[in-house]
Amino acid sequence: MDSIVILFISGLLGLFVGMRQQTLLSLIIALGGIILAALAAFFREAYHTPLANYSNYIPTPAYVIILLCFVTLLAILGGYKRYSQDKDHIGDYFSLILFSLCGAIMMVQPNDLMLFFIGLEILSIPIYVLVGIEKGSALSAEAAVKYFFTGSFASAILLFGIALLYGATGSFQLIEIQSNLAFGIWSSPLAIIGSLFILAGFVFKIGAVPFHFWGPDVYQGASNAVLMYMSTVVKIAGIYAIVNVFGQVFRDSYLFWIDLISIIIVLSMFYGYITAWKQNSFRRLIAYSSIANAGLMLLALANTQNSNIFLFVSAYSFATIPLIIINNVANSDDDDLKNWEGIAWKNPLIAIALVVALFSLAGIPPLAGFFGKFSLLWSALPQIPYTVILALIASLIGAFVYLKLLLLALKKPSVQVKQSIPLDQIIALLITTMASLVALYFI
Amino acid sequence: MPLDLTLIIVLSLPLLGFAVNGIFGKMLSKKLVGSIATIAVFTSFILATTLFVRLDGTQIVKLFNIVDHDNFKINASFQIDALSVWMSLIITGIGSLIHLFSIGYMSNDEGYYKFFSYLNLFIFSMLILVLGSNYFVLFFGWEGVGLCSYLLISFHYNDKHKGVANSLAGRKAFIMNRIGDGGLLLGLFMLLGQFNSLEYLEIGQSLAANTHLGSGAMVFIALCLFIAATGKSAQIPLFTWLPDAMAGPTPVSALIHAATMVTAGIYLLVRSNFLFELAPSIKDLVLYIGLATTLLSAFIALRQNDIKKILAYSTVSQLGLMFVALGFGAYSVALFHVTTHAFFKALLFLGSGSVIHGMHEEQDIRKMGGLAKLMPITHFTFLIGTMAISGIPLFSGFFSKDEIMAQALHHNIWAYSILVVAVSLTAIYMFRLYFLTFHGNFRGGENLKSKVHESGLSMTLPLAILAILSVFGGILNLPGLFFKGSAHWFDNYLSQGTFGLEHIHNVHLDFNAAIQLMIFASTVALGILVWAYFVYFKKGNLAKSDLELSSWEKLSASKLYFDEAYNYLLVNPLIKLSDFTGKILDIKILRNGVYAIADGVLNTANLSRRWQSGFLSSYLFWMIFGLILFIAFYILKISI
Amino acid sequence: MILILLPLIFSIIAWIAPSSTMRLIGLIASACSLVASIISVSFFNPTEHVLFDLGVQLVRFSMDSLGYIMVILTNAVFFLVFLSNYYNQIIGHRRFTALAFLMQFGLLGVFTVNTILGFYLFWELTLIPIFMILYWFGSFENSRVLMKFFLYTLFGSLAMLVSVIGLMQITHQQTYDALLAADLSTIGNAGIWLMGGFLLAFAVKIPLFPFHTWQAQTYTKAPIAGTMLLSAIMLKMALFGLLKWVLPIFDGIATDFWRWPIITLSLIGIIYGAVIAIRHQNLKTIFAYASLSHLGLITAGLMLQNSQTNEFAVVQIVNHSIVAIGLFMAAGIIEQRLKTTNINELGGIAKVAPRFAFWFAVLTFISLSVPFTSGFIGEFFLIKAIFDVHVFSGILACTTLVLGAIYMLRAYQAPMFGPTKNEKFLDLRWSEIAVFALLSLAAIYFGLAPKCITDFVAHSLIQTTH
Amino acid sequence: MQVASNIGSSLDFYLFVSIALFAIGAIGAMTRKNMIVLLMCIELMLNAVNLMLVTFSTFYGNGDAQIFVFFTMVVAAAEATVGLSIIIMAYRNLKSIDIDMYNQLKN
Repeated sequence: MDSIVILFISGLLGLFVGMRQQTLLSLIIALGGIILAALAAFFREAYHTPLANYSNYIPTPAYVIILLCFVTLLAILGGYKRYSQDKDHIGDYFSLILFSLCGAIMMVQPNDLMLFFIGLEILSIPIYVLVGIEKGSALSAEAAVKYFFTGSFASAILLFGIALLYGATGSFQLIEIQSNLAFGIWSSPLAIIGSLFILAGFVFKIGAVPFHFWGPDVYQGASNAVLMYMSTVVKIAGIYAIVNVFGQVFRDSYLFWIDLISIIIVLSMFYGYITAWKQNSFRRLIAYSSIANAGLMLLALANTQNSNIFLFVSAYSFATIPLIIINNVANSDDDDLKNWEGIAWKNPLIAIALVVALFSLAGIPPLAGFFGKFSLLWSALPQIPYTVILALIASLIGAFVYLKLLLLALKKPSVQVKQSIPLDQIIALLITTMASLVALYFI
Repeated sequence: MPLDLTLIIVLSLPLLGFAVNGIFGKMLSKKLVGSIATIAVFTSFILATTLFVRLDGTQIVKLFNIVDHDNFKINASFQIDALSVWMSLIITGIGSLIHLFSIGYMSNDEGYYKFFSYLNLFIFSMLILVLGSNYFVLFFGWEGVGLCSYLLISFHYNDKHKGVANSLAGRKAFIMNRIGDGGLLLGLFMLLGQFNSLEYLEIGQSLAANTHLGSGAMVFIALCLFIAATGKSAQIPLFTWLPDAMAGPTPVSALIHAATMVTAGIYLLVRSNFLFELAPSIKDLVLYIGLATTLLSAFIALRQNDIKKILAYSTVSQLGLMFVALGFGAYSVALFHVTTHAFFKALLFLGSGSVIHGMHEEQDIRKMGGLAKLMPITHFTFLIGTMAISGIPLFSGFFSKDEIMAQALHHNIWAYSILVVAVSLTAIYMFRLYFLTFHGNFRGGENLKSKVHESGLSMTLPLAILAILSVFGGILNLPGLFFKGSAHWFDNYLSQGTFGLEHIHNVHLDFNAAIQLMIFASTVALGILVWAYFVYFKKGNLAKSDLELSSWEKLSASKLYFDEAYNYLLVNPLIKLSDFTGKILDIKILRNGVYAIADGVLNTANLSRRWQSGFLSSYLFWMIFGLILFIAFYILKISI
Repeated sequence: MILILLPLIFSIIAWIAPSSTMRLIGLIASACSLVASIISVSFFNPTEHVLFDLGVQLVRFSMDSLGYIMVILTNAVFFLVFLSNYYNQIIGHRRFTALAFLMQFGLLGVFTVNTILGFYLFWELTLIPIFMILYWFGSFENSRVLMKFFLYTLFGSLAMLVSVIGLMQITHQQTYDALLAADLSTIGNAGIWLMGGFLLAFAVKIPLFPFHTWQAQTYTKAPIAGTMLLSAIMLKMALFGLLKWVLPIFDGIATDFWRWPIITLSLIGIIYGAVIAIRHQNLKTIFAYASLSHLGLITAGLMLQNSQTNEFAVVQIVNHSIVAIGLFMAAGIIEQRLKTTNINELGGIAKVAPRFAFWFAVLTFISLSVPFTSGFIGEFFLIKAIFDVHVFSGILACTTLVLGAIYMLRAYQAPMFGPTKNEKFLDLRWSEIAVFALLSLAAIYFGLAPKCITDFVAHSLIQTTH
Repeated sequence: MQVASNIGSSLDFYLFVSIALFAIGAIGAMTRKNMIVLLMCIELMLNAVNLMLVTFSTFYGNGDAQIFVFFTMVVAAAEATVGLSIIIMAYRNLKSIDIDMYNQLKN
């Protein structure tokens, strides 16, 4: 709880400081707030979800919160250059991000469907605004519109599912729902359809097929800075919500929905990776790859006793953020893969970060991405072997995509122009690269 | 000096010569290089003679262990017995003579030191071949000599005109030998499987212990060994490399392709006589192959015009003769002919070498003639060689051939008649060669005639020695009807000292038969001599140009179209196969197949991106659609 | 232990050191690790095997005699690669040196790791550096070939990954010895599938017949150093995995199921590679197909699972590394001097560069596995082993003698002999002569005294064949 | 109150109404092109859910669903404000609130 409070307060502070157009100060406030929140989460065992004792492997939300804070911190660092450009709204950026982080934190420590829903909204609504914050650009506006309508549509669906579930079990408390379902009413149409609607809502949040449509458009429309935040934190929050609700509350109906999940996994991975192949906008490419990764994340549901998603989401975030930062270096204004040609030669740090990030996404050991994937496959293989094998084939196609990007970036340009990176981005790149490299020691 | 040490020195001297000449040869003067090589070989010849003198029974000298397998051990060990010592005498003796000859012959060649180091290497591996006490060591020498022969045949690889041809000839020789080697390998595998050993003695003894050992396996082994022999000793079907091998320098032809290497096949068969005794069917095969080879190659030799090619085909024919003897199980006889053949064929080749040297690299006998006056010593020695090979009485060749004829007459009259034909053909083409080369008038043009000269001492001395040898070589194995006491000395020597041969007793014809046989043979030979004298000398009948050849002459001149047949049957199909696999199967099917799959998968992207239409309403529609799918899935699930 | 970390340290050094000193660093560092490994092996008693780890649970190491052979081979290969390319551009680049050492680290890991997952990790770890080297220094006009190489390999590795996970979950073991002890006979056909996963990865890497299409193109386009690394040591990972891990662990139903399919593929590969090499125009491609042919023989021999045969397979592995380095180095010398390896455009080099001609000839005959060279011993006993179990296959394998002679002599004579087409051809430098001489000495030594390998590895091979 | 007494009998009726409302809202969201109308449709869906929640809460006779309803209203209000502001901004850019005008981003 108190990390939420800390974030909220620092957000408000940020707003006031932002009015004075003090960019650095508001940055410091935001970072300080996040760090404090993380520390609070670390030192207070209060964040102990009642569901945790059902499974031995969900890291207690404290770790997830710390991860969320850490990722947000990186995102802010990476985006600071862009934010500091319009001094008028510097405060708004940070406070919006912090507020939505509050929502994310509410989502990952599920207790009550009501809080769940509210957390979801608190997470989403600021992002609607952030996406549309580029006042001048039509694309940003369009992205905002699409995101807003699809998002509120999805939350309506989720809400409907919650209502049905309430109708079936007569409670919003997850534990009660779980115990009621355990009595066998899990097979009642209300419960099932309710769970399916809830699933739909969450699948929308992580953007897997068939609720992925907002992804590419919104990613492309949003600015790099915002993308860094929304492509990581939203996914983490969403997947944790799914793992908690489905892995725990609905685990009695596992045999029922696992087939559906497998279908979603296979569809999203193949669709995402194959479609990513023919993109010429980097942010769209990242969007499609994130669709595929959403599919991978869903593998965590395969084994309700041992769903270790933590490694994967962190690896995914630590690989995605540097890519977007590099994109920020490559295209200051527009967003085109052509500008990626030979980007690696502009700066050694970029080269290293790029190679590490892409191979990590492709899941090549000994990088973090591999271990994330490995832990997922490890738990999923005995349960749904065929899905896993299909997923591996799809990830081979994914390797195609990332390799294409890598070769594009490594192509030796005719004229080498050195390009310097601002300090904040350097820090972010270094941290993420290190994180991807030393993952070996955290398993 | 202890026996094994002697042996080691015998072996290591040529190797040493090879090393010295190979490394420092560039800096040393030509004379020095040549003498180093020659002395090395000659010394080992001396030591070999000491071995020969002190020879008693069979002795094994084990150097070190190569492979220590569960079932068997393979040692680098050597065997000193009558056979191996005799062979090493031939090799080192003839070898040193030819080295001496080469000093003069190669005197104006820039690859001088290379040549001599190769020669020494050859001597070394040949000694390994004959002295080894098991098939493994034999195989080392076997491939070693093949390697050296490749190096020496393609020695003039960067010759202006014939460079490519020379290297191709070398390649052909190596590949054809490789086919034989493959056979030998298979035989070795089968031997190992059967006996868990490759030692001659062990195999022989275990065979002697129980003769009922799987005869099928014996047949297989014998067949494989025989294939190897055909490869090395240029028998049908693997003989076409030997005529091409004449691309090498003439001393090489004399040493490798007449005296020593090509007889390795005969050595192998003699060495593994106990195996062939158990596989009579293969012995018959040997006989037939030998007959066919000796007849056909003699026929081909009739109308060749390259002095060395004629000698090459005669070598093939003589080797066929030896295989006939082997086919009759007359091993010592075959080896006797190996010996005499080594004498006179080396003589002939060196003679031709001296001719070519004098003629400034001219090899076509149609351009020669009347050389008798220009190079008398060469002429005289060459005449002796010719007489020896064509079996003029009391020359060495007479006796050795006569032995084989005797075997044939005793076993199989048809074989005998074929041999008669072959032998007379031999006489014919040899005398044709002799007369066309040395008599009549010079046909090479005046300016060449002025340059023709007799060769130096270093070349004529070996000729003289070899001439003496090929005159008196017959003494080694006189037939019974002359001096009773020392008769069949070589037979006894060999069959006492060589494992397996003591059981095999060569038939010796009774007095009358032998007399008739000899008289018949000598009349034939002399008759041909007279005939040839009239045809080629008196009438001055010249070799026609290729155009006005009659049909059988064409057949002979074009080598019975063996090369063409091989190209048509083996080479072209292989090339076609290679092109097919390389261009069609590998690239078109396998490689592009992979590409096609990848493209097929990735190009669906064009389809899948259309789904993202950009219209919000369609997105909402698809979301609802997804929901409906979920519910449909549920209904499906409960309905099942 | 320190032996394995050395290359990693060197790699880091190479990243920070000034690029003017790169050549020396590469040479000296690789020499260091070679010397270190030789010293440590002299203190090593082949019967024992040493365990140690780097603090990571999933990755523990162990040194047995087989591992030692491969480690020394690896270090020797890297030293020779650095030595042979000493005068080439590529060595001057910091990127190459650093990546090469990284790859060496990965290889050493593969050969010494004691946990199945660790095996997979290092296996993949080698992929990134070689990929980078090929991309940066190769002449890949279109990146397609390169991507094919990468994805082919990745395809195999993913299959292996599934098998690794499956294996670990079925046996609940991960260390080598535990896996050996584990009894897989109970799981029946699952074992066949698991082994299939491994075999797929190996078949791509070795490569076996239908999976070889990445090889020729990659070798032809790659920088010569990269080709050396690929063919001299990287393919050996697969053979090593087959010999050390897969065959012993899956001994039983699975191996019986896969033995003849794999042997058949290998035999096809032997003939197929040789037949293609007979007519191909490009020197490097010919050698690529030649190594396809050679490795087929080793694979077939390994699949027989006979401890004696395995010893000679190890001899042959060493020999193939020697041959691969030598031949590709020769091809590289020609390419670097004349900018082409198409044998139609070459000719008469022997006249202008006699030293090169001599050493190239020596290497050619070594690769023809004439007696007195290690190749002969290896081939002799491998073919014999095949012959013993199946006569016809043995005869088929024997055909390589002839076919090999045909294409190798062609590949040697076409550029070397005949009319001289390229007048100016710089003869060998000291470093190149040194490499050739070392290779030839090694080949002849192992050809006369193969015991020093076979007896050494025997101890660790005994436990691999029950 | 009397309603509560006989509500259980006609639970299905209320459910049907709310589901119908939800469906109408969804279909409207799919078909209509005007953003404002879209917004209203989504509000309609939310209200449908509210109705259902209230129904169930009376059915179960416990109040927390009705608390939830209030939260939902708040959220709906928040969404409405954000949505309207987004629509305004979009209108500034394209001078249109026809949803089909907004398809620059596709494929």
